[in-house]
Amino acid sequence: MKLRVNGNIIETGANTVLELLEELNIKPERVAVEVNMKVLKKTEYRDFTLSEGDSIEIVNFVGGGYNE
Amino acid sequence: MKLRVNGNIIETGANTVLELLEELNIKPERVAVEVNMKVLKKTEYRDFTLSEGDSIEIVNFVGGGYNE
Amino acid sequence: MKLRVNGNIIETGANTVLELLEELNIKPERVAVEVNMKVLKKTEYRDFTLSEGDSIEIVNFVGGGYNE
Amino acid sequence: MKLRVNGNIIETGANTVLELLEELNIKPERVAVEVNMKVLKKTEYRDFTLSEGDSIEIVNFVGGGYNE
Amino acid sequence: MNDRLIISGIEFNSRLWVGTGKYRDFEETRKAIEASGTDVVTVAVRRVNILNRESENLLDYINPKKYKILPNTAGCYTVDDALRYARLAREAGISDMIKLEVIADEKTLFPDTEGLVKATKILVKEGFIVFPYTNDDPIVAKKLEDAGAAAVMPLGAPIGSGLGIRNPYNIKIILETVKIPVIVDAGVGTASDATIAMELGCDAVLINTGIAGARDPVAMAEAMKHAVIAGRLAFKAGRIPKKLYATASSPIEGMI
Amino acid sequence: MNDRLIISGIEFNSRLWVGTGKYRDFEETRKAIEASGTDVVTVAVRRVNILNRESENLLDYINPKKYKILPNTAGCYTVDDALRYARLAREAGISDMIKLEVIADEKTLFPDTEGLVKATKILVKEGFIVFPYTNDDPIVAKKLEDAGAAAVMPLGAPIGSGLGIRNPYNIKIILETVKIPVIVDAGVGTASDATIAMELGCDAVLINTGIAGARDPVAMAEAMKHAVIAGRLAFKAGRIPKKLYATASSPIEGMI
Amino acid sequence: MNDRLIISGIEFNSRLWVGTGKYRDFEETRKAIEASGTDVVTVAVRRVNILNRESENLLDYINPKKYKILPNTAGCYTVDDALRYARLAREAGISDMIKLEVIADEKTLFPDTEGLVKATKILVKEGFIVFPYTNDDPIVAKKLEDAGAAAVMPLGAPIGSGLGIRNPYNIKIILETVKIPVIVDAGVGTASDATIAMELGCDAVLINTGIAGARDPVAMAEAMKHAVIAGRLAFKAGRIPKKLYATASSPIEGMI
Amino acid sequence: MNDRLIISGIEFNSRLWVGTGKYRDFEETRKAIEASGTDVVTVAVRRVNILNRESENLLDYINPKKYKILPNTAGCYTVDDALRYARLAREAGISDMIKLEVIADEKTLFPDTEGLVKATKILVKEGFIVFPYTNDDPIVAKKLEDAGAAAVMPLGAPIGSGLGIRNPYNIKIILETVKIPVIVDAGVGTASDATIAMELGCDAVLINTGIAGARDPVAMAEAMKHAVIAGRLAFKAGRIPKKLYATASSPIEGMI
Repeated sequence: MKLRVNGNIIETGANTVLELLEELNIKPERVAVEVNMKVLKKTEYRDFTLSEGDSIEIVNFVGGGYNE
Repeated sequence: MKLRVNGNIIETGANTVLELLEELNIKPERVAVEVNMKVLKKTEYRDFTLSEGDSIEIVNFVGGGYNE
Repeated sequence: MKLRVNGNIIETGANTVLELLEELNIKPERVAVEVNMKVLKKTEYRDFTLSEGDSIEIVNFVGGGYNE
Repeated sequence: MKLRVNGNIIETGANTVLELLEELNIKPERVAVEVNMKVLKKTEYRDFTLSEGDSIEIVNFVGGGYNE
Repeated sequence: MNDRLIISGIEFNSRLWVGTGKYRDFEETRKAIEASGTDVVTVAVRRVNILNRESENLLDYINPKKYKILPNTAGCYTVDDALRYARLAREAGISDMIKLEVIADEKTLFPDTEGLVKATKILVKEGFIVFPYTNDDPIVAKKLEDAGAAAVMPLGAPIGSGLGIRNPYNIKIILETVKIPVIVDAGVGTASDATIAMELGCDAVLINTGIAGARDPVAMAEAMKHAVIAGRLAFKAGRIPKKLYATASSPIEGMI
Repeated sequence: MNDRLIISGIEFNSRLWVGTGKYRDFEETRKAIEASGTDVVTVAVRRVNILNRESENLLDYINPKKYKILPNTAGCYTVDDALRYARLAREAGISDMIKLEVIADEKTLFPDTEGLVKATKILVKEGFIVFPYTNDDPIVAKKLEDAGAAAVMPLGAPIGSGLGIRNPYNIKIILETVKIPVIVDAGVGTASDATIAMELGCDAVLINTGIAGARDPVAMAEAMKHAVIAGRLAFKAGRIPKKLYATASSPIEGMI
Repeated sequence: MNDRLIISGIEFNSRLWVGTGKYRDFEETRKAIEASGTDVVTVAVRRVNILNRESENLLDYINPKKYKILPNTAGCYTVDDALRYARLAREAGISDMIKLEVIADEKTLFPDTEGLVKATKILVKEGFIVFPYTNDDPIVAKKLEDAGAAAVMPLGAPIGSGLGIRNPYNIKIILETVKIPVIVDAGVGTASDATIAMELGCDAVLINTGIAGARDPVAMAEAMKHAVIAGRLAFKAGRIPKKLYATASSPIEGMI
Repeated sequence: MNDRLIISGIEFNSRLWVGTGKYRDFEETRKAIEASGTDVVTVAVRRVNILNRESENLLDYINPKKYKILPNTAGCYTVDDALRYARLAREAGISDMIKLEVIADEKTLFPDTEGLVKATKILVKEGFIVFPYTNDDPIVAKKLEDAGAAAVMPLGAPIGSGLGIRNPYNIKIILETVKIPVIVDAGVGTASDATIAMELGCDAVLINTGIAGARDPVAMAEAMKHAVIAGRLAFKAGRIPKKLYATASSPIEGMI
């Protein structure tokens, strides 16, 4: 299935957000996930199923403030 | 006829704004008139007829700015 | 013998500066002594003999700076 | 006769300060003259006779202040 | 050098604009305004006293043929009030110019910039030439320009405070940010404050309390006239750089 | 209001005094001085160029009948040099006035105040009217007054620095301390600096680099003329008190 | 003296808050934060790099158990963007605290105060503890308080400018106007700037560029730690009045 | 970082030096000095009260083994008086250090710099380690260095005025001019003043009234301790340049 993740089109076998994070080797605790502009609660990762063409944003904290 | 002019209830024989101004001995050029919250053009003074209980504001320029 | 000490005329039996300090119950370590406008070294206290009418200043450190 | 004028050695036929100024084409009114470190009054120019080797300074006003 | 100030096609002879509040009487007002050399006078809009018609009127002293009368919406704390007074002012007067004030707080008399932008948009659509009294935030200045304001009138300091230009840096950024004229309004307490405002590059200065509240208002009005001319000339003349001392190789930064 | 400045019986029409250094040419000097409206011009004393007599002279441009010529002892680093130049200046000129400079350091051009007091005493005895260029130390100002100086000329900031009045507090204390006129000399970089000096209560301001070094010296000279008038008028008019905001009950202290 | 800062029931050990931007590397970030003695660290929210998972993460260096992580909405130019980033930040983190930034202009990074108030209202309704980065307008500060902000974070000067508290008067008025804590954000360039902010009575100071951009960020972080403590203690100790000189009878006004 | 201050071979642990005047009592003096973290305490020399020997002595509270006692010649208005008190101080104490004051005027307590240089020369010849209290004139500072002073102690502002560093430019020039340590003496009114003095690059700060006159002297003493550390660290850390805003290409000049 094809997904847009952080602006990149990727091919994945993951069916849920949690599986996607595991496939991408990302620890769920430290990130936030948005699917099609909707921010998910961490508790939703396990059950939230992905569909062909979903647009997903995975963000975390980085050093910075203002516009750097 | 009774009118509210600048917050005062007055008894007047004037039928139009222009007559009212004359009765009050006010030069039309230097004032602005509001009848029931509607600002009149100077050209309307002659024909704008007043009715019992109308609320009229007659203002002019004074020294001042801000809140003095 | 009469001496002027710090502006006061006093009658004393002391013959030397050291005796005077003892008589006045002043610890030599913490003061400086001037006899007739001449500042003495601590080592001179024992042998410096006083004469009738000598003018003596005994000073010590106090809190202060500038003109307080 | 040789004179030092403003740092330059010059050969002159002038016998007095006034003659020197005329020879140098300098208006007396606008300058001050010092001969061997002595400042002259304008009234002295006519009679003050110069001698071989005299050191003379002739100054006037220029634009400036401070050290320019 | 012809250095006239032109705003929305109107030509102004003076870069010093003056208010008419807080004077002892009309005669002092007249003398001070005359001494200031201004041709722009701000006035407030208030009810005619219909009970006592004897009282003289300001315009008996300030000839509208000689001075441009700039009505303000002083004392208006809401957008609606400001709009109402602006419309009345236009009918009472002869021009479309309005000094727009939407006051947020009666203690400091700071503007409500959000309401100010709203009111500006509306009045511009109605054909007014709007001079909004604003804070020194360059972002608000830009919004007012986009809303169609004829000029921006940032405060140098709180009205009547006499603190001068508290934040010249913001005024400088406003001058970089907007293309419309910048007129410092409020805060000028003495002549040098006005000079500094003009040296920053401002187009004009509006002063009321600084003149009317002085011990000798007429003398201070004349002082302000010269102060504004001095600041404008200095701005155009191009000042020498600041150095720690003349022989220092490089200009200094703002050390303190 | 008649507000003439009178020093040692000499009456001055202008409270702005100007220097003649650093101009591009004599013509620019002439124009700037004219634009400044001054009647006091400072000049230096230098050797006549006897090898090339063609060169024009400053006084061909600055008419001594129109301007009071105030010679200075610029470039003198010792008391003896200062005395020598002062005496030459008197013979070259027509008056007993001398702007006395005893420079201590060529980097900052700060005065040697100890030497300055010495030289002042001597020249006063010789009948000079002495205008000493000094630092902003009120104690030195008092010593110069006691030495017989006609006025004191404290620096606002280092010569040519353009930093303005760096320490208005000291200038204020000098004004409290001496009875003779106080003329700020050096440091004025732009019009508002001159206005501030006058608002403090100074009697006059002397400017050279601030005008001559400007991009447009003639325009800056005119700016300075207005700046000094503005400051003087504001000082006499009595400014409004500074407050955090108009309705604040009490004037504020110098918060920052 | 127990002088803890408590906001919305959260207790803070330090009145110095620090940002994490502009450091050379994570190790320098860690050392500087440690030297600052802070317990509040601001962070930005950005996309995970899914192509290269090797890269280390800031939180490997800043232990969330040791420091309160305050996410910001840096780089958001609209209300919607700010809301989106705030919601993501809450899910990525563990707290409801958000440093709200709605930037109006990328040149000056000044806030869009109108959008800021809007976003604050919405986020407060959603249960966020909102720390809005605002200008120094007391009116806006009041609106933010009314909108439910936990504190206001006025700028001392433009972000990264290092100009310090440009307008202490406005900060003082903000302190008079709102009951919620006032935390100066942006503008602090050196230690004395932070001390001055605290002496005014501010509750805390947030610094990023002033530390990260210093030649020696770790030393400057330690300097800021002492500066904030010094300013807070001085504020509570009650300074002596300013006088022209000690024996002057009355305190002076803000002469310049 | 080892950043000890060493003057004439004497090592000082603290860059904050404190006076002992104006405290309510000895106990408050002791507590404040302890809170300040200083190891240098200035004291005056006065007559012993021979009529009432009960009265306690300052040194019962300030242990000379723990603190370096720096006697001053406070209250001396002539060179002779200053020499007399300096010589008495040396005999009363245990060191050759003397804080030399030659006061010119009891209203402002400004120094008589001419007398100060004279007295310094004489005392240096007699083996004293001289710390002269001077004005902020770089020329005088240089003369004191040439006279053999161990350090120079320029005033930031008049004694007890609390005006801070009125002329940081002069202090900066003094730092450029002399090689001996520069210790700001007098004028510090609150913590930020001390921080600014140290940020300029001064080697230490001496404070008396600023601490003793505070509402809570002990808290202010602690504030000053942190303030001096903060300023010193900031000076060594190298602050960011000042810009009108972060993205501005070039640092700004001292705009106002």
